[in-house]
Amino acid sequence: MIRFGMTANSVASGVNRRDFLNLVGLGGTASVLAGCGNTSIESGVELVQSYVQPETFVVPGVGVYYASTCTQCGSACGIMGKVREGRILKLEGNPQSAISGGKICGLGQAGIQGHYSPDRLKTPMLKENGVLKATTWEKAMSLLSGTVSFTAQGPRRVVLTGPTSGHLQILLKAMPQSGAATDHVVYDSLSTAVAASVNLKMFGVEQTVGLIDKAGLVLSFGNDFLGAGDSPVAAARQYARFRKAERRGILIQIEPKMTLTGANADRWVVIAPGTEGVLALGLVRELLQRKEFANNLSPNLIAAVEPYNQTEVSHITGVRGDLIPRIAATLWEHSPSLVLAGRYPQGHAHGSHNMAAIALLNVVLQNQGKTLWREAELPFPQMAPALGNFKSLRQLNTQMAAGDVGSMLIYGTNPVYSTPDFMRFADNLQKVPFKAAWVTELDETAMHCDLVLPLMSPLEDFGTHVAAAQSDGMEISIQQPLMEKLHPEARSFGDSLLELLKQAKPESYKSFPDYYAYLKSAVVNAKPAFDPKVEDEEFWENTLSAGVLRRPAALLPLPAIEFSADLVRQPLRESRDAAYPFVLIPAVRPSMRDGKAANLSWLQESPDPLTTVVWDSWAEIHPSTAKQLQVNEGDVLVIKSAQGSIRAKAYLIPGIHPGSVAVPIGQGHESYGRYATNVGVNPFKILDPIFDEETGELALYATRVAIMKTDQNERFTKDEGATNLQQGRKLVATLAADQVDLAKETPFVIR
Amino acid sequence: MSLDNLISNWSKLRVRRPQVDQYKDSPYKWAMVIDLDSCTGCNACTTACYAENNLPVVGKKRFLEGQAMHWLRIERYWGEGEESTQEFPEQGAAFLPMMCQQCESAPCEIVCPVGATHHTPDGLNSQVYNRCIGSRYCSANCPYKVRYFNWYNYPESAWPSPLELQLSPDVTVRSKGVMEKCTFCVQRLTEAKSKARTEKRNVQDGEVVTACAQACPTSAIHFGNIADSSSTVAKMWKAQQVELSADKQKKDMKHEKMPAASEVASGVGASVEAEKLRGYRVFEELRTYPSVVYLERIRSGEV
Amino acid sequence: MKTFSRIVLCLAATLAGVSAAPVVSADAFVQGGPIGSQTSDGYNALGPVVTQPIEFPHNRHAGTRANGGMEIDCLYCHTYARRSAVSGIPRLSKCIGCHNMIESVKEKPRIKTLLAYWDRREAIPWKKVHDLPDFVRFNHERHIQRFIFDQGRPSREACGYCHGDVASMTTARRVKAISMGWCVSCHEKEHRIDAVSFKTGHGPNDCWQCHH
Amino acid sequence: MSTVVEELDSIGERRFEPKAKDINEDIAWAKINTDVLRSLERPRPIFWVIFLSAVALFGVGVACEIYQYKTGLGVAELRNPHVWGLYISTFIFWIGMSHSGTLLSAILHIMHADWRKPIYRFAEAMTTFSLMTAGLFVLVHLGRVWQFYYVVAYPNERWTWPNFSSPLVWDATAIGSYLTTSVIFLYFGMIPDLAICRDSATGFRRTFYRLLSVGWQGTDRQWSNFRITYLTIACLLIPLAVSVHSIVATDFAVSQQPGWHTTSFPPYFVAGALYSGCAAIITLFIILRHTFRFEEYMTIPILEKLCKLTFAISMVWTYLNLIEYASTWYGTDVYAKQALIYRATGIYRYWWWAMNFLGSVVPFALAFKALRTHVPTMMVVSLLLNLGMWIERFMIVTPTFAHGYYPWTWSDVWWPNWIQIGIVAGSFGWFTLLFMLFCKIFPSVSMYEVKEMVYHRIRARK
Repeated sequence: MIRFGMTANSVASGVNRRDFLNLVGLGGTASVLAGCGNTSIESGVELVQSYVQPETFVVPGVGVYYASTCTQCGSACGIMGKVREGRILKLEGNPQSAISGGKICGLGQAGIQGHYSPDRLKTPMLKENGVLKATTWEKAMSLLSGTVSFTAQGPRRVVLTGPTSGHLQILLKAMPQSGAATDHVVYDSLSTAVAASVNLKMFGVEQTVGLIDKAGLVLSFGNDFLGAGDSPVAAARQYARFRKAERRGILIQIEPKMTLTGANADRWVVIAPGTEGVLALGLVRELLQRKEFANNLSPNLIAAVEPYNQTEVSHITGVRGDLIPRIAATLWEHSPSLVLAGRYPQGHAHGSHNMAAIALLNVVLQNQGKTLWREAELPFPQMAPALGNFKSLRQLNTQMAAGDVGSMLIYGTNPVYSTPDFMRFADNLQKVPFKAAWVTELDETAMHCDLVLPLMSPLEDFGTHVAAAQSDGMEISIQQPLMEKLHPEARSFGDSLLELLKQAKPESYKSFPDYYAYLKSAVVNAKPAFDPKVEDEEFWENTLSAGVLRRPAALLPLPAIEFSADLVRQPLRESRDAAYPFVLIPAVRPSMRDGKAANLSWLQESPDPLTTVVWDSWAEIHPSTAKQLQVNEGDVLVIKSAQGSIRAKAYLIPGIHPGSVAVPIGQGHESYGRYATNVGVNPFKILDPIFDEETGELALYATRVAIMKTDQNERFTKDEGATNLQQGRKLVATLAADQVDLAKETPFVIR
Repeated sequence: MSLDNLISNWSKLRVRRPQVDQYKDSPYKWAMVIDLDSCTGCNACTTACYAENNLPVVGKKRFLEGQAMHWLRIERYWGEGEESTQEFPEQGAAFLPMMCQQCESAPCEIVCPVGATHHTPDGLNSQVYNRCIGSRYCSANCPYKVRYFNWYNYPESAWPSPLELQLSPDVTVRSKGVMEKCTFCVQRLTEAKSKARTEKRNVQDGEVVTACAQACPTSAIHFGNIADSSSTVAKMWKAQQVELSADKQKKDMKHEKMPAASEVASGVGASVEAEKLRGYRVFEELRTYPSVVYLERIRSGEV
Repeated sequence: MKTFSRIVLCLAATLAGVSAAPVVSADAFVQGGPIGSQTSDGYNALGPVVTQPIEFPHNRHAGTRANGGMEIDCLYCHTYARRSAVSGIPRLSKCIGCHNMIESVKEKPRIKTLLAYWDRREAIPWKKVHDLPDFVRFNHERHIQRFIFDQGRPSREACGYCHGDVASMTTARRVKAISMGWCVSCHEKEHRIDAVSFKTGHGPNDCWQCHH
Repeated sequence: MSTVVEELDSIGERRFEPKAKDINEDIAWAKINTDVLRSLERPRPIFWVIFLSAVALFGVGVACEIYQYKTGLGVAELRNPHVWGLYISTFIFWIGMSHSGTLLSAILHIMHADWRKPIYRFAEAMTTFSLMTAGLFVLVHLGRVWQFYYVVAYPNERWTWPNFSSPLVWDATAIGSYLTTSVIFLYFGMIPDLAICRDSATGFRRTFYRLLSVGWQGTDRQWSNFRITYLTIACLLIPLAVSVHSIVATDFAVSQQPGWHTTSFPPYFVAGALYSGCAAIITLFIILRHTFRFEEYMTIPILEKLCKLTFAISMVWTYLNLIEYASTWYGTDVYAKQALIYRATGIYRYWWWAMNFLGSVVPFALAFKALRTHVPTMMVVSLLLNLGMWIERFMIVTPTFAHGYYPWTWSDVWWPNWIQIGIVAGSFGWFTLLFMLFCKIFPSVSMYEVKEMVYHRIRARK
């Protein structure tokens, strides 16, 4: 069914490539769109699809699959695009990729819509008198060249990007440095920098690899690995094996607001926001009662967890007291276990301590070397991903405010949208004399820039990507064009970067005519690490055909590290602020992430798994809270923090802590194509300036808000009907785990 | 068909309940197994369906008016009864991917005045867009409510250029006034069958899957040919003791006769097998004979 | 019951048949009758003349030797037809493959146009002659496999069932009605399944074969 | 000869007061002609008021339909699971209306109830026009109305056939035959009267009536043929009428949905049809009586008989309704029971209770002589009964969509929007328009039968 294609040959001879990646549906819109209307047989109206000199495997009417890499999130899943008549029709998972295993998530599927988006930026734009006007690449490049004529003095020149990896990361690193600090700022509004710093302190590496499928029990503190996690497809595949193991794995999820992962837990435990660390320490204390675990901790740590007895923990966290010994007992009975921590515990002023306390559970349970590892060695460490954080953007923001930044090149990130109002990032951006952005669609940040450059879509571009925390060997994912450029003016960021580098360091880069040439030579240079026996050209062709460069490599054990008991210290209980009684949870939606995917209509129309709401923002509150506030579903609420307020309709959901209100992230764009603009609200904007004490990362879940009811009530745009109960019909039946013997079921392959 | 043919086949044209050995001599009977214990409700399948089948995005206003066009929807339930009992959903949410069940005795088929929906030889419930006149009787009579009507001329608005370039040429773009529904990706099946015929063989297990099954990250959706007893799906149906032509499965009758829990506890019925099989079909008792078997969700009660 | 329904249906059919008897003027053969019109000699219905960018002489390429043709097999050029649902049009390089070698006609205007397209590496904008409505999916591969490879019929005959005797035309012109009833009339007939056996079978009568 | 109704009547009344006469037996035949033909001349202003309002309403309906046709059915806020909306409810309503015309013209004709004679003509016209209106709803309702002929079984170039097991195909066939037969019956019964019109008309009108009266001379042979044919058509029409509404009932009964899948639906629908039809006849009776000054022909005693008939039918309907509730309530089909409970308690509960009140309680007003001889009261009551029967159809169709088998698609928010209401209103305009035109062009009281009636009564007196 699947025919693999390669673009290598054709790329070398430009004509060929045009011929089969280019659009040949000459009938245009009419031929594609005509449905059941036209019932007559026509002659001489449409044109026949016609080729000049196609590859032998190209047959009209037969799809050809090309391997590439999905760039919708950072997990670098291998994908395949079905190409027919020069059009990409659909994206599938690439079975040769150990990350995706032939599977693909909804976010990945929708990547094709970004490529075909009707609101793609088609020409370079230059701001004149406050308005962006079309310009030429020549003009743009001459403006850009000015910014890279680096001298030792003068204001900083910054390249601000989202998380990057692979050869783009190498080129970014190669950009000349001008001042004391690095000029490449990597910003991720949903960064896991807190977890990375805690991991470094406790396990000696920033990224640990948790093997869900090797665990008998997964205890997850707000880690949405199935939904908006770091690598949802890989995690979901592990999860499937975990559930289908000889002894079915058990998932316990502890979080203040139900995530998709929580919705799949055997036991979902609601917890007061920010008290996850306390519960973790309570569990540690409980486990230490058993002699198997008593010697796993140093005496000062044992002393540190002593105060967290059942009553105290239950009082602080709101978790029922009897549940704590039961969870501890299951942790033991279903070993090996794996304790995961996600975004919720990180997003507080004491986020690092929360995370450390949770990580301590893994230490007590001695999961290192069983379910917890460090990833295999990457042969080319310079390609390792730069994951980004918030702290460096905050520093940059301060410098921008002081007028210390002379120019900024922005790629792959939208800080004007995703930074809270208190940072005044958009205002500070205006103080930067020259800022340029590479975008596919005009987003909020691009609207604030002087020069906006049309970017090729990820499905038109070449590239290499490396995922963080790979659990199965080591792979470099190859991104290649699945289609000829839709908009001739669009260019690859790599090409622009290379052109700038050629001016700055001509001796190193002048031999590469374009980014493709650079990438090819770099990949071919890596041949000895993968397949030294084949010819260069063949290696390149094989690489493109497979879409991945794979090295089977064993995971490495985590080093033993001594750490101080101070790391797990939990704060004293905060006093409740009467003016702002609720905690705001800006929930990360699996399909929207930080708002990057809001311009894709499939995802806008894909119901949120738990609320089934589409095309909107909403405020999730617990029915008991609603009762207390006298709020019904659809009542418009004003959610007010000390920084500002947003309005959203109330959605009553049982899966949330009654002291919290959750508003999803991703909507509320002011500019980002027709599908994202003016849909919903952006909760980023009202976040309080609270930062993790250790790392300086923004505390995402620490903002306190007041909820005010308005007189308005609007119907929800949701898939759910008048009831969310099964009404006694056997729709989703549930069995207790001991009532069923999975071993008797027909085994099947889980990819 | 010609008048002669119509008259000589008159008695075959009526929809009857499926026979036990209906697909004995037939090379194909497409069916599904959906494991609700693996399904995480992530919506990868629904998006794959949009991509594969040229489904229009209807936009906020029309979605609000209940005019969404998702052939495959993921339902989320908080409870089984008529009243919600728990303060917090301690066992998470219950997700159910619901699409056309390709009933063997489909309520929609008998009522369509023009035969736009009919039963194919390989056991699918077809929908022929160009034949449909839009009486919506099929949708009215569908117990699962999985049929979606083109209330507007979506080709006019759903794919502003160049989004229309994504449309699959193998799937008709539906215009105003016709009904549509999940087809089990019939375009893929047709292609696979054609290829197999050229190679003088039958379609093999795993050679063709629907877009949803292909995308599903947890492999919760299994698609295959139950006329081929060696296929995974046929084995799963068999292992779950689900009979295509039964409106009540033997195993369920057995369980009804099982002693009550109190008797088991007191040792009276201890000899009866306590373990249950997970396979069931939704609304089987309505005698629709669906082709989709769901496997019950499992929740551990240990914590 | 069965007998009764037969009688009722026959009555209905007779009534409707009488009123719907086709009236086709002689002009239909020249101008191309209304779509789906059934002519006295079966289902012939000439389509309009389609002006192509190059007036391709099918008769010169595929016509009989007696008529000055070269008897090239249809599938030699239309090679996609046996591998794909759509037959497409031969790639330009296929034309050039021969015509680069044939010096004798290189100066003919049509060949000059052809070579000009090749020099520009531009696909020739051929117009569709047999353009079915967009909800119909005809599969060339299946028919070619069945009639040519299984039953061993000559391609000129097999292709001709639908396309007429293209080998006697210059540019192709539709000669069959290509209406649904015309397709079904053949699908309902029993055909021998291959060249050697006497077993017969008919084409699928399932709507979804062609409409999905 | 007297009917059962008349018999009952006489038992109750004979003792107390002299029997009110259905018609003045001493009326001159010439006066009958003059009175009836007067309705074809310049009408009273009230006619124009009704006529123009009908045109306006119809205009609204046409505008809504054009918008809906151009944009798609979505503009009518039809949606999943409410795929049918008001169109099918109103379709059943109009089909139901058509039944009483047949009841009066055919059934009572065969039963020799001669009090029907002054009023059957307009009732038969009502049958024809309400059937035509019902047919419009089928078209309005279709998603691709331009392909409606796919439902009809005829050999075609696609070699396709409709699905003979679908009730909609039965519907199309049954309504088609019923409409054809009704039109023939209406026209045929009018021929002697058309000849009278011809004889007294001048100019183009004379030509018009001459063509329509197909050479009627009133010879014995003509009368004899006429009577036999008329009786034959009447006999044909009765089973057709019963079958039409039974088939409309199978649209629901054949389906599987809770609340629809009911064996008693065909008789229930037929009873409901007769009920609403009778109520409509009362309404039109009063309107015509007033508009065309037919007080001498459409007399209070006839109105009374009509009311009694309606009352009897209303009780049959009530009985069948209660049977349906009871069999659902005590039955084992939990889904149907839930659907019933939803009707009584869900968002449509006011309508459900209104339907039961209007359908089963209000008709008791017909049981009181004081009320049924009071024309304004009867006007109000008959309108209320019609409203009740319209709501009945709404309550059959809509709650099942809102509360079917599948809980996920249960909807608690659907109400018809202005496009649907506009088209429904338009249908009333269209019906009134046709009806008023008919009354203006054709004699809406059968002159020859009134003469017969008078003649028979006089003979009976002697």
